[in-house]
Amino acid sequence: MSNNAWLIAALPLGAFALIALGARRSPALSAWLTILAIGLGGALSLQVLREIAAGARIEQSMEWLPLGHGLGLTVGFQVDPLTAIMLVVVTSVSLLVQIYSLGYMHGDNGYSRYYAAMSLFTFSMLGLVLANSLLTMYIFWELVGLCSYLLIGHWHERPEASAAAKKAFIVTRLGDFGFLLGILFLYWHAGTLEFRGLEEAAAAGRIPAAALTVGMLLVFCGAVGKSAQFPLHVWLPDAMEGPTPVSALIHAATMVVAGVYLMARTFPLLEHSATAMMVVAVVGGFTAIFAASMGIVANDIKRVLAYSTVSQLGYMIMAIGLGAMSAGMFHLFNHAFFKALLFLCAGSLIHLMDTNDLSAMGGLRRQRPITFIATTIAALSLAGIFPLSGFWSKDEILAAAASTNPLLFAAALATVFLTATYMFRLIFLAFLGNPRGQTHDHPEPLSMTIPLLVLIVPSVASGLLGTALFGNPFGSFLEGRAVTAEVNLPVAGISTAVALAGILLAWVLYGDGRVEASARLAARFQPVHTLLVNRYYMDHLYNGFVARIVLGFGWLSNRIDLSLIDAFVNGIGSTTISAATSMRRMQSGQLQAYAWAFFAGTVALAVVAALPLLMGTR
Amino acid sequence: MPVDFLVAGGFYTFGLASIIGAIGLIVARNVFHSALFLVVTLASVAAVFVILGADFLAAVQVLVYVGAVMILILFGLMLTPVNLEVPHLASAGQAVSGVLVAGAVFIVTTATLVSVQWPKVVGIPSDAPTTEQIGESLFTTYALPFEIASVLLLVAMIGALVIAREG
Amino acid sequence: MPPAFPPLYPITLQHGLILGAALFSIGLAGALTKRNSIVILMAIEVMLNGVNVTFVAFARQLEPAVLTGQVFALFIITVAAAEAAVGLALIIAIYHLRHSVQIDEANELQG
Amino acid sequence: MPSSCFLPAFICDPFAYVGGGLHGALGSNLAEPLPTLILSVAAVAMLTTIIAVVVMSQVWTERRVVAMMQGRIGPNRVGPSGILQPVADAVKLLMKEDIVPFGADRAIFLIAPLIVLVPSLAVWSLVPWGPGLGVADIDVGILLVLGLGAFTTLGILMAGWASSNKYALLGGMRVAAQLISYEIPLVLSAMVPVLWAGTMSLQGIVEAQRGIWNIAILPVGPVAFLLFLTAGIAEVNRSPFDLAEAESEIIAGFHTEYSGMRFALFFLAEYANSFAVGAIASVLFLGGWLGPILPPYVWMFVKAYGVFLILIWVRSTLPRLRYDQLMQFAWKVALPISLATLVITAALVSLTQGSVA
Repeated sequence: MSNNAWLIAALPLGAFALIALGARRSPALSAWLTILAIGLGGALSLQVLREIAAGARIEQSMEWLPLGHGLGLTVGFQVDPLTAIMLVVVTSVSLLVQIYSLGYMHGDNGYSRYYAAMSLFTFSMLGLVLANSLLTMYIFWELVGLCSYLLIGHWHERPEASAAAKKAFIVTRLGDFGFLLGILFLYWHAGTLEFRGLEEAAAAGRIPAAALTVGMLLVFCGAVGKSAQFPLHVWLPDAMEGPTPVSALIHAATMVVAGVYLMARTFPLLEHSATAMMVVAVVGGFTAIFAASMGIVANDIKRVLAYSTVSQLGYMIMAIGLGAMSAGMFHLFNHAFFKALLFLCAGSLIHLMDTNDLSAMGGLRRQRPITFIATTIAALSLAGIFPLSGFWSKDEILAAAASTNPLLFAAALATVFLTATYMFRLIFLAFLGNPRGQTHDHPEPLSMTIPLLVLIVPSVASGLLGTALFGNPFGSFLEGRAVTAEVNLPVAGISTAVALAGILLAWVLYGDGRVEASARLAARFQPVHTLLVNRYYMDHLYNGFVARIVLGFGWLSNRIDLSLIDAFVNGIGSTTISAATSMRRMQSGQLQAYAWAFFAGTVALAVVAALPLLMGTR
Repeated sequence: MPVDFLVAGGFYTFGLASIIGAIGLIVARNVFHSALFLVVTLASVAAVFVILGADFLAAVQVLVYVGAVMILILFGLMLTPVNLEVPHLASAGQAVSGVLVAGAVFIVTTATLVSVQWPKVVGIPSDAPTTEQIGESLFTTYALPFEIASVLLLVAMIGALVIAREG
Repeated sequence: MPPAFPPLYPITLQHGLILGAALFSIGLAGALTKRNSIVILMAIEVMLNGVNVTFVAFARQLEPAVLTGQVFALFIITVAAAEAAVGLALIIAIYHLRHSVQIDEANELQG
Repeated sequence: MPSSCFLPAFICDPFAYVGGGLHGALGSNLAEPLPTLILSVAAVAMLTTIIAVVVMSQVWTERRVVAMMQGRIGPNRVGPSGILQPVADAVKLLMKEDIVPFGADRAIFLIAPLIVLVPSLAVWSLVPWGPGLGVADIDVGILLVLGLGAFTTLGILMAGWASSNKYALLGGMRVAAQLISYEIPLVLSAMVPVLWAGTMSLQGIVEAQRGIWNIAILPVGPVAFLLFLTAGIAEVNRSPFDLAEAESEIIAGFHTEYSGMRFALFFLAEYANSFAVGAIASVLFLGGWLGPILPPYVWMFVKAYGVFLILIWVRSTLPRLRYDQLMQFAWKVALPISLATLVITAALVSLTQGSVA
């Protein structure tokens, strides 16, 4: 099966093609095609996982663009433990989200379009995961970006949605530009783009250290954009304009982790550059705390989760930067499940209330008990409470930070505190107290409830895969060798305590759904609150300052273009015209005259060429 | 030897016929007659092809030139009936200079052909059927030109349609 | 090597080449001197045929095993057919415009 | 000598019998190319005679059969059952005055019938009458057959133009457009057996049908046969595609001005062509001279004549098409179908024979 792992990606593409070719006329058919394709893909992924666990490794590539001199571009796919894990994560979360969407998107005008885009997205994401070279990956990387654009802008009739879609696309493109430069840079130095070749080149020291650092930092730019790291994180909160299942799948569990995956994939290269590692770790750590702080004040339930996502992605990036790649991937693995669950829960509430506003919710535990329980479990997991899944991976990351960089450790701990606080603020405001808004009195469709129930399982238990208790199967699998995880008891204790303190603070402030607490706090900490609500004025910065620079630069280029380049081009044109005016007398329009001149010239040339020969013979 | 003699006889007969056809094409005052002289040339050239061992090409020559191109030309003649007979030659100066240049081309070319030492024949010219060989080289060595030629035909067909309809 | 015509018999490469040259030149003379565009088109066909004869002669005498010359002659026939189609379409279009097919009357690019 | 023929050699293959004897007799006295040359001339002369006889029988058959289908008797005065009627007609035509209309392009007017007739006779010389039996078996046979058909068009155009008669001119132009249009499906459908056999030689195509006749190759065989037959009828200007000589519209089309012997030549060519279509169709699709017990040339004749009977049947059954219908059918029906047939055949060949060699 591993030999044909590309099938996993091809299935959703097939679904997409079928929908685009005609199945779109029937929404139900579109949906079921998508679900079928992904379900099959999921089953195949599990099979691949088994084979990989048994020791199989696959890499196939074919020549795409031979450039001579032994250079050339290839496309292909590879399956190794990292890929296998990602395949399972992507297909399983996708499957649940698609099933969830059956109910959530029911009756939407763009139902088929939604499923078509979802299929295309799944294909792109799986392709990205299967890619065996930076180039192949980059192709799917951009496809993923495109799908994200399509899905964020799904309700394109809403101006905010289309603006958010554009923003996501453009901001990530900024990072992608760096990524592309990095690809070219690495190709320049290594002569190949296949991961294996790059790793060998780096290991053999064929890439100069400085070049490796620059190249990896440029590649990291791509990850910064796609995984919404500071300073390109601004698009992700806005991306919540898309349908909630999209947020759950793309902006929590899959696409945004592409950046993390990229860094994990190129980790063997990254390892060789301490500087790049440092930059990656600092950016990740800073993003973690930076985003968490904004989560505290957000009132839009999905934005809270979005900030949380950014913050957790920061965690993962930081882990990779600290050299704990498998811990980062482990966190990615766990996070995918509980964050998807959180988003689906949020979707369930939004479906019920028709609003994202936390202050309009309240007391929903009675109407949606399952959602309440699921949210609480996922939040506890996210906060890192023993023994839920988040605890294990977060603990590994914290332990790595504690042993290498105290400053980052402090930041991470603060993030743990903030995470616990804003998550439980969300829960208290949404579920406790008395209802504050109108609810639709319709029962939740089964297709929405079941994915929640299913996702609770990995949210609780997926962490066990990485515990020392069971011999850390996850880490061993990923590294391809037996790796023992040690529970760093002091760190675990401290982080649990900090998380509990965060929950306590949330209870003190917002327990029983005291929404008015927000206003009181806002008044009390006016400057900080303003700063946070305005997201550190990052968007203003981009709109005002950066945009002005860009526009100024554009103005300058325009002037240069007009006065220098155009003048030159026009000069050539006018010279040609004046030359032509003097020559046009020869152009009588008589075709035969031209032919005559042509042949007369040919004969003359032949005679001239033959003259020496004739002279010589006579 | 007698077979060789037959080949020579055929070559001179049909070569001469083709040249007579070509001259007739130019000299004829009537465009329709010109066209018929062209048929003589084309058919004779096909016969020359057979003598030179290119039987497939000869069949194609007949099929395409006589079957398609000539019919097309005659059709064109019938659709543009004005001035079918009257002015056939350009101004005297142009005619004379044109013939002079053509003659010069012939003399220069022939002089070259005669004086060049051509390489010895590689292998014996065979009269074996050529169809299969041509087909094979068309689809292997010359696959790209073949495809380009097919595209060219398509473009020409569409172009001819468009021009004829809009004109 | 002094220029010398090949003997009349037996037929060699040069016979074919000279026949090709003769056809080409006669066609050229026609193309340069006639006024009727259809006749010019036909003269050009004669030129192409001259080239084809040359190719076939080469194919037989120089590379009997490969037949490159015949393949090229085939391509020339293709091109000639395409040319005839487009050329006649143009002539008919011009005729519709001017009621004449005299080539020296069609000397403006803008109808 | 085919194994299926159990009769004495001079019946099974009289031509080879006689020809071989003659060749042996001549060869003892003359240098090599001459016996072959003399025999070839003899064969052509014999073929011409055969054609004349066959055409006469065709004319008689057609008139009788059409009459039968229309509930008439048909010619029944000259000879038993009117069997000598064609002879009488021929004599009548030959004795008529050979008129060249005033204002006609004399030379072309006189040549045109020959340009029509000669290629149709040449087609006959390519037809294989048995294994190794035929005036000429050349490597690109089918291509040459189709190419020779083009001369017919040319001759008709010449006739139409040279008559300086507007009906003749119209008829000629109609023929030209019709033949150009139908030549494409004709060639394409003829390529189906060529692809199947992997050769363009008519003998080779017949040999390739030893196992199964091409018409029986499903699903393309019957379709290609019908297409070939249809296009063939159009190529020989027979009803329902006889617009070139539609009496009700343009009198007699291109041969309006022809009379006497020259008219007879057109007439002869038309029937010779009809029979040639039958013969070529038999070669391409009906297994040519293949058949049990009877000698090959008999089988060939029977099959070709059978196809000709189909032409008669079609003629007396179907009304004449309108010109736009004719063109529409050629370009919008026959052409796409023949292309599809060709593609499917190529696929079949590559599937069943390994590769499209």
